[in-house]
Amino acid sequence: MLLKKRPGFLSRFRHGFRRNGQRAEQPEYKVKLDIFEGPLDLLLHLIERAEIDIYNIPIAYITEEYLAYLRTIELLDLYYAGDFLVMASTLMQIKARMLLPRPPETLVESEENEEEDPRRELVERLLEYKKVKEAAAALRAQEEQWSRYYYRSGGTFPDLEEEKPDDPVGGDLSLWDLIQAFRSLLESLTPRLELEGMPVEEESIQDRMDEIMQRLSRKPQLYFSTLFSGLTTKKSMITCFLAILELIRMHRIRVRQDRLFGDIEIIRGEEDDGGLQ
Amino acid sequence: MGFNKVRGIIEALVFASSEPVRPREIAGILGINEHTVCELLDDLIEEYRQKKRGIQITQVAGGYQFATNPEYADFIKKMKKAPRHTPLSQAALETLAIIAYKQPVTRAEIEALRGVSVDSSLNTLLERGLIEEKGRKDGPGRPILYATTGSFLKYFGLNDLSELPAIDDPTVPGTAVESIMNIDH
Amino acid sequence: MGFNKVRGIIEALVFASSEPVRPREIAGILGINEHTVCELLDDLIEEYRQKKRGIQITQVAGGYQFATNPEYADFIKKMKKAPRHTPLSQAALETLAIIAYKQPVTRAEIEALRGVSVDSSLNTLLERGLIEEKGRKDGPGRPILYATTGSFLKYFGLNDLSELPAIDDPTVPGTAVESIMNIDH
Repeated sequence: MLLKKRPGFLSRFRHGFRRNGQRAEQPEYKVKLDIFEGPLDLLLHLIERAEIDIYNIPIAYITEEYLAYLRTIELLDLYYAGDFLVMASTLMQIKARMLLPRPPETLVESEENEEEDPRRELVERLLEYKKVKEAAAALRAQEEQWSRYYYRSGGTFPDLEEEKPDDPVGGDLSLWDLIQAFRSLLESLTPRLELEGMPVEEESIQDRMDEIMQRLSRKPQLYFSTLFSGLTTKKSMITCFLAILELIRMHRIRVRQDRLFGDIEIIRGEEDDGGLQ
Repeated sequence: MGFNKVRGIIEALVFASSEPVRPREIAGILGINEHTVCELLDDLIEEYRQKKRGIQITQVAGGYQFATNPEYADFIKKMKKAPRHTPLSQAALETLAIIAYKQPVTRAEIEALRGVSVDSSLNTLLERGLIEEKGRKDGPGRPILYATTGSFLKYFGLNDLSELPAIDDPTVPGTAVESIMNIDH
Repeated sequence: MGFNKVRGIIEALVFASSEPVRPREIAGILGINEHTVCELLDDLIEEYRQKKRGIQITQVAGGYQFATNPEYADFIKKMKKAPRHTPLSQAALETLAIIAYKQPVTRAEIEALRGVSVDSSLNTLLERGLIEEKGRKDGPGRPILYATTGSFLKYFGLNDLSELPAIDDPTVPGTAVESIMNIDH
C-alpha cells in the first residue's frame, strides 16, 4: 500500500539538510500516501504559482523549485518519495537536453523533421493531468451537492457508514503551500538549529497533536510561525509538522492563509466542533 | 388489491431497500406491470415533493430511493446519530475521476495519468464500494480492469454514467477531456 | 420558520438518524420546546397512519423512528430474498476470508491484517448475513467479536468450518495462510 522507499536514491538529492536519524526514532510513523497528489500536482502548483506559460516552462527554474520541495519531503521522511524522484530525474534530463547546443545539421534537418522540444512530453502529461484535476473538481462539486441528501441508515451506501475519516486535506490551502511554509521556517531557523545534538526532551507526534488541540481549545486560531517559534531542534520541528499533517488528515484542524505569503493560520476542523458545545 | 394498498407497498419496498429499487423488481414482487409501477412511483414522488416534506423519493443509479430533503441538511448535521459524510480525499477523487471517465481502466493507466502509485486510493475506493474489479485486460500480465459501481452513481446522485459532468475547460485550448483522456486501451 | 418547514425538518431528522431520536434532541437542534416537538411528531405519526401508507413513524426505546408498515412485511421479505446481482467486492471478500479463518476476531484484528478500515465491508457482510457478532473479547474496550454464520457455510457449500480450504499457495513461497494470519489474539 505504501510505496517502498529507496533511501539510496534520496541522498543524491539532498543538499541543505543532514539526516538526523529521525527515521530510526520514529520508525512506526508513516504519513499516508493518500494525502499527497504527487509530482505532477507539485509541478502544476509551481507553474501556477509562478504564473508561467505551461507551453514554455523555464525548466531550470522549475527544476530548482521542484528539488527544493523534494528535499523537504525527504526530510519529513514521507513514503512516496520514489514517484517524486522519477520526476526529478526527468526534469534534470530535460534540463540537460535543453542546454545542449544544437548541432548545425539539425537546422537543415529540421525543415523536414522538426526538432522536438524536450519539454513536449512533459507538457502533454501536465495537460492530461490538468484534465484529471478538472474531472476531480467536477466530481467534488457533485459530491458536495449530494452529501446534502441523507439516505436511510443501515444500508450499504458507503456514505452512511461511520467510517474513519478519509484523508482529505481539509482547508483552503494546498499541502504544497504548507510544505513551503515549513521549508522557509527551517531555513530561517537554520543557525539556531545548529544547537542540535544537545539533549532535548523526547516528544512524540501524539504529544504534539494533543498540545496543538489543547491550544486550539483556548484560542480560535493558532499561527504557524508561533507554533514553531519555540522549537529549537530540527527533530522537534519535524515532529510538530507531522503532527499538523496528521491532524489535517483526521479533519481535526484546517489550515488557511488570508493573503499570499501571509502567515498560515490553523483552526479547528469539522470533526472537532463537538468540543465547542 | 386496492390502489392505496399497492401504492403503500411500493412505498414500503422503496423504503426498506438499502439500495435503489428498480421498477422491474417491484413489478415482479407485486405481479403487476412495470408501467403501472412507474406511474405510481411518479405519483408518490410528486406527493412527497409538496409541502416542504422532510423526505422525498429520489431517482438514482437506475432505481428509486428515499432520501432527506437537501434543504434540511444543516439540521441533520447537528444530530448526534447522523450518518457522517466523509468526503473523499483529493487523491482518491482524482483516481476515481480517471476510472469514471475512462472505464474500464488498469492501475498502470491510472498511474501513468496521475504520476503516482495509486494502491492506497484504489484500496479506499474498493473499500467504500465506489469501484470494482471488472475482468482483466488482454495483453501481457493480464492486468485487472477497474470500473465504477452502482454505489458510485448513488454517491454522486447520477442515474447512469451518461450523466457524468461534462468537463471541457475552454481556457485550455484543445484539451477537451475526450481527447486528453483518450489513452490507449 | 413556518410550521411546514419545522415539521419537515423533524421528519428528516427522524428519517436520517441511525437510532430512535428523542424529542429532546430535536428540540435542541431546532431551538423550540420539547412539548411542541412532541405535538408535531404526533401529528406526523397520525398522518402516516392514514391511507394504508407504506411507512410509518413508530415510538421505540424512548425515541422515534421510521419503519415499514407491518401489514406489508411479506412483500418486503420477497424483496430481501431476491437474489442480489452484485457479487461481493474484493474488499468484502478479503474481510470475510480473515473472519472465516481466524474467527472469532475483532475489527481491530481484521484491520491490522488488511491495513485499511473495514467498517464498510463488515456492514456488507453483516447485512448479507454471512457474518454475525459473537460476544465480546475480554480486555480493554471489550471489542465485539465476529464469526461466520450458517449462511456462510451454505453460501460456500461447506458442511462445517473444518471443510474450509487450506490456503497455501505453492506458487508464492512463504505465504501459507497460517503464518500470515497468525496475529496475536
